[in-house]
Amino acid sequence: MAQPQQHDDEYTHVVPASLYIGIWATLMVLTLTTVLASFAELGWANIVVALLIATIKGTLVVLFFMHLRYSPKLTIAAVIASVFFLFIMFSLTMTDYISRAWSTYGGH
Amino acid sequence: MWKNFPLFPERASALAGQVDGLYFFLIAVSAFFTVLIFLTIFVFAVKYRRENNPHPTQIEGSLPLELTWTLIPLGICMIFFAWGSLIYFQEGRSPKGAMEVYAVGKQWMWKFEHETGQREINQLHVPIDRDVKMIMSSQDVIHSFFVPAFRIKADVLPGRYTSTWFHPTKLGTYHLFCAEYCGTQHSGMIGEVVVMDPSAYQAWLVAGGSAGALSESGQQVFQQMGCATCHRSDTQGRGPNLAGLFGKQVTLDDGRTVLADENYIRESILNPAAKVTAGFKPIMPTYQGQISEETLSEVVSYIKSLSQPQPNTRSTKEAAETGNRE
Amino acid sequence: MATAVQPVVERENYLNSNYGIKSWLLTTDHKRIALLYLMSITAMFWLGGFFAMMIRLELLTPAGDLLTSDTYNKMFTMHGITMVFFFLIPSVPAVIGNFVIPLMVGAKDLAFPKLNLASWYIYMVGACLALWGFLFGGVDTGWTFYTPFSTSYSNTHVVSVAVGIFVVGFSSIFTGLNFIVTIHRMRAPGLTWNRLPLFCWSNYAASLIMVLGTPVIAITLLLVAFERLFHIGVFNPQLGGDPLLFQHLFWFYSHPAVYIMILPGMGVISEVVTCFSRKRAFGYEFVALASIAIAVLGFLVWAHHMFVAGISMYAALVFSLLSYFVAIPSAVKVFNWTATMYKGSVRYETPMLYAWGFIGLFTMGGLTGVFLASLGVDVHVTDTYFVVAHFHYVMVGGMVLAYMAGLHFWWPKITGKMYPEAPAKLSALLVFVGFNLTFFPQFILGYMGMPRRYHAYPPEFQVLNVLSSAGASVLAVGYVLPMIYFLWSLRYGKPAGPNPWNAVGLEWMTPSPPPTYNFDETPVVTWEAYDYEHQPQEEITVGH
Amino acid sequence: MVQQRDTATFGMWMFLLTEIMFFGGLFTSYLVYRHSYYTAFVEGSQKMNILLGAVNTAVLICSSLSMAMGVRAAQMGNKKLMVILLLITIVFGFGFLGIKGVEYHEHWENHEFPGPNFHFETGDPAHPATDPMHTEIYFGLYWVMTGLHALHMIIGIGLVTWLVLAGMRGAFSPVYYSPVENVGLYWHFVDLVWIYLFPLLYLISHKHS
Repeated sequence: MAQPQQHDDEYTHVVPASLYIGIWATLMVLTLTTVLASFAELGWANIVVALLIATIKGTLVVLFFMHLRYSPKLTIAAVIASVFFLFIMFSLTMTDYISRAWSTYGGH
Repeated sequence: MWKNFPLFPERASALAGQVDGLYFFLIAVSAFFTVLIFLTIFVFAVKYRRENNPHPTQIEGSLPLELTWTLIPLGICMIFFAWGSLIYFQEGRSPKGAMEVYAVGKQWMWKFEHETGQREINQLHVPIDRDVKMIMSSQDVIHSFFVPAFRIKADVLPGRYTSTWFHPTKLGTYHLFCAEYCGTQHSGMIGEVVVMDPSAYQAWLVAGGSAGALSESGQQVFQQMGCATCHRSDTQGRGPNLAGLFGKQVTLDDGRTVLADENYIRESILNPAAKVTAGFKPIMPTYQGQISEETLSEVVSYIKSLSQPQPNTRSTKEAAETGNRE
Repeated sequence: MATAVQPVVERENYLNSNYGIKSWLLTTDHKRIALLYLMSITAMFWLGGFFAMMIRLELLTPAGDLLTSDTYNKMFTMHGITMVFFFLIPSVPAVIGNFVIPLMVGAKDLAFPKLNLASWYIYMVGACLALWGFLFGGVDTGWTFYTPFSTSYSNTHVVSVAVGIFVVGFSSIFTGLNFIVTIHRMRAPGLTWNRLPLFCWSNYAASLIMVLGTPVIAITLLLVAFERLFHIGVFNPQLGGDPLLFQHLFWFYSHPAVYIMILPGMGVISEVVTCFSRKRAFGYEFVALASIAIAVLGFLVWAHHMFVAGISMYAALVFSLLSYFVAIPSAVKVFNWTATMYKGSVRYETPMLYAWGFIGLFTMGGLTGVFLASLGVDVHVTDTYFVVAHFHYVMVGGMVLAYMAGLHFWWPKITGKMYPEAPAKLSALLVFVGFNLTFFPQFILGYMGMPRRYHAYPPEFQVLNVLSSAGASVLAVGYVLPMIYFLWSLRYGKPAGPNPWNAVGLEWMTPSPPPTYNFDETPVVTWEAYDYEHQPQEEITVGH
Repeated sequence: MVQQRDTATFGMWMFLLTEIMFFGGLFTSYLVYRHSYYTAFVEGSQKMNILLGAVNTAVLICSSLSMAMGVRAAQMGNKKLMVILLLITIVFGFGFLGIKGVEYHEHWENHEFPGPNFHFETGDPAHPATDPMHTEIYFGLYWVMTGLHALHMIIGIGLVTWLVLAGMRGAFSPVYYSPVENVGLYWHFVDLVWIYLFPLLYLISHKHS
């Protein structure tokens, strides 16, 4: 094959059960944190905190439960690519919505 | 022969010449590259045909050539981009002091309301050599206001105003098309724009039968619907004083500022809670579904007229008087 | 040719290895699935062609006299939907790519053969749903399904057709997924990325779009269906829903979808031009990377369909700029194909004629795309026949010609038979002439201001419309002809031998038609792509 | 075998990428309307049952743990443990759907389902602060997003059930367990979507306007 660089033993990596339980505990704590944080009145920072916590949780799930940490580089690249295109969809769509107020076609 | 078989649209607005200029430039560049490609293929096909050249010379490629045909097209494209954007910003920004016409698109007709109160369907009369701004909304689906002779087009959306403008430079009658597919009679949603000289236009206004200037009708609606109880012009009411509002920056209760344009006024009538002026409570009820697009235009026109007491009111009154005298 | 002396007894191949309807409907052989696809999309092509004929007939006269407005609207809607979703998108990938890619990479099959078969069944389910909608009343929203017309105003079979497209999207996702994994994981020993045929590169790029873009149209059309069924309000302006959000989501897929359609076609052209010039592709790396660049940049330009739709002018500026960037890699490809012929040894075979047609017409289609990216001009020409002409130059002048080039090029490999040369050349000529006659007048019509999707039109547009309809009839003959001689060749065609074009590439190193598992032994690649230098005029042997 | 497992897993990841973009379209719609109708979204979110939502999040995280442990058991060839853990995962899955069902029922009873019967009361009906129709858009998105998520859960439960049946037949071994691995990936992905849905739909703001 063209890409023999992946080592079998690396890929068949059996993660210790204690790690899974540690991740699970962290996720539970973070869930509680995000609920509590939402009750604090932080204004615009509320959404930032919520998304930050969600992203930490998501990253933990992807890296450990989904074994991305032990996956071939190709898989990692694919995941990064999809996040990139997701970001493109959000940001370029919002380019329109955010700047529409000051510059709609046909305005003054 | 070319009369019955035209190959080019009439050029009847100030911007049409500019659009055509860029168009010709694009054609010239495209023709050059198309001919270049066709010719090269032809020459290579003949010169290097199997019988002539049985043993090909292998060439891997050439970095200088690759760079040439990447950078030169890129450079040309940047010219297109800059030129096209300059025209777009002229097309997209209506000049101050333009005469305003409200348009409502519905399946499948165009309804126009002039500031002076004349209404027409599928026909739009405008004077030559004046800036005309169209303030448009749709009652149902998306339509698009397209006058090829003026080289302008703008989609007409339900739920908000869009606008476009033109400056007719040539007398005549021009096609008005709906360019966004809108259902069964889409191709029947056509009309004409009649460009008249100023005196003929005045005569048309007089004959056109006006129920009073748009802003005056709007003022009546404003009184009937009881808007004036809160939006008082003398003292501070429960709602903001609307005199002089249009065209100003408004500070909202959440600290943002917005420009009080037609869409802002529209939204504040239909969905008052969306953007509440700082210092006021969100107590205004919504008028969504209680007011037609046409009536809405009248109210918007009235609120706008509160900001232009000198020139606009006078001209409106004059025109209205001329209309009433007949 | 050295191996032309074949034994009379036909050796076992994928066509004769077993018989019966079941052996086809339950096959997991990529070659048989490609043929299943070929038959299905050919049927859809003729259906779409029938709708096109009705449109052109109606437009012969300015008045709307042949069809009622409703029927006409359904005709162009169903023409668009059939051609885009059920013909163009699967055409080169699912037929030619499916057949050729495993051969090109030296694999026994695609990575997931069962998924491949599933993708065909999903295609058929989607097609049946759409056809059900067409048959029992049709749909009149335009292939673009713009809201709120499609959600609140049209009384036609929007839901079944939208769900049909939703379903067929998954067939495209599975094909793309299969290609990506196959090209990554199943390449023969020695076949590195810089030795990969350009056809694989461009299909790989198209697959990226299929995988990343298609789900977005799926959810968008699902929202349209939900809106119609449950009135969820997301696209309903009466509730404050923004009709432009639909357009954003729709074009996020549907603009890149244009590249799903054109990229595999570009791959075909790279194969054909190198083979019949007997040269390595000029600027191989640039052509390969241009495919990836098109796929990536193609995701950044969608709102250029919305310059007059009421979007922000600054957003329009950004999208216009990005649209120019995507034009550059396409231009790079055109120049490289042309340069490939330089000092080559050029043969005038039918696939090459189609390839020349492709390069010329795609150039025109691409350059008129630059007109549309230019904001100031776009305001005038968008939603007119100029746009119609532009995308037909790319989709028909480009993609359909590439598909024809590919079919002729690999027909001997697929069937083991040669098509007759003279009628093939004639049809190539007819398609080229008919095509230009049909669509060139539409550029002029568009600039004159004739809006698209018009059932009736002002009389001054008639002459050009008649020209266009006349061209369409020539084009139709150009398409019927290959149908006839391809079928004819199945029985009467000369045996092709493994490598009738004396081409390089693994697919030519196995018999025609190929055996069920493609190669008797796994090939080992020790040469660069398009290595016409080292094996100029003789066969390349398998295995080393 | 390693080669094949690699290939299948990579294929599964590619499929999950399409799933990301699929939900991405919904998240884009959410973003646009939250930007435009923030107060309506706040009011809508205040109708959510945060307790049930949080419990459900915990249930899903627990199901992810049992799934991950199940895959681990499969890796190690512990067939019995794998089946037990997968059964636990199914139980958690049904638990999630049950709780979600209770929430749906509540919203349905309160007419918080978009369409002709939609009804939404804000603080002071005489002077509505937000337009109920914008809250209707919020609920439209809520039902579609959570509904499609629930559909993914149902499919996931079906897949895990299939794994249990195949596992009991002894179909998997430390050499061949890629179906377990891949269904696991799918299950975690569905969990991941919920991790974002929960704060975005339930926890926008608790301030009363």
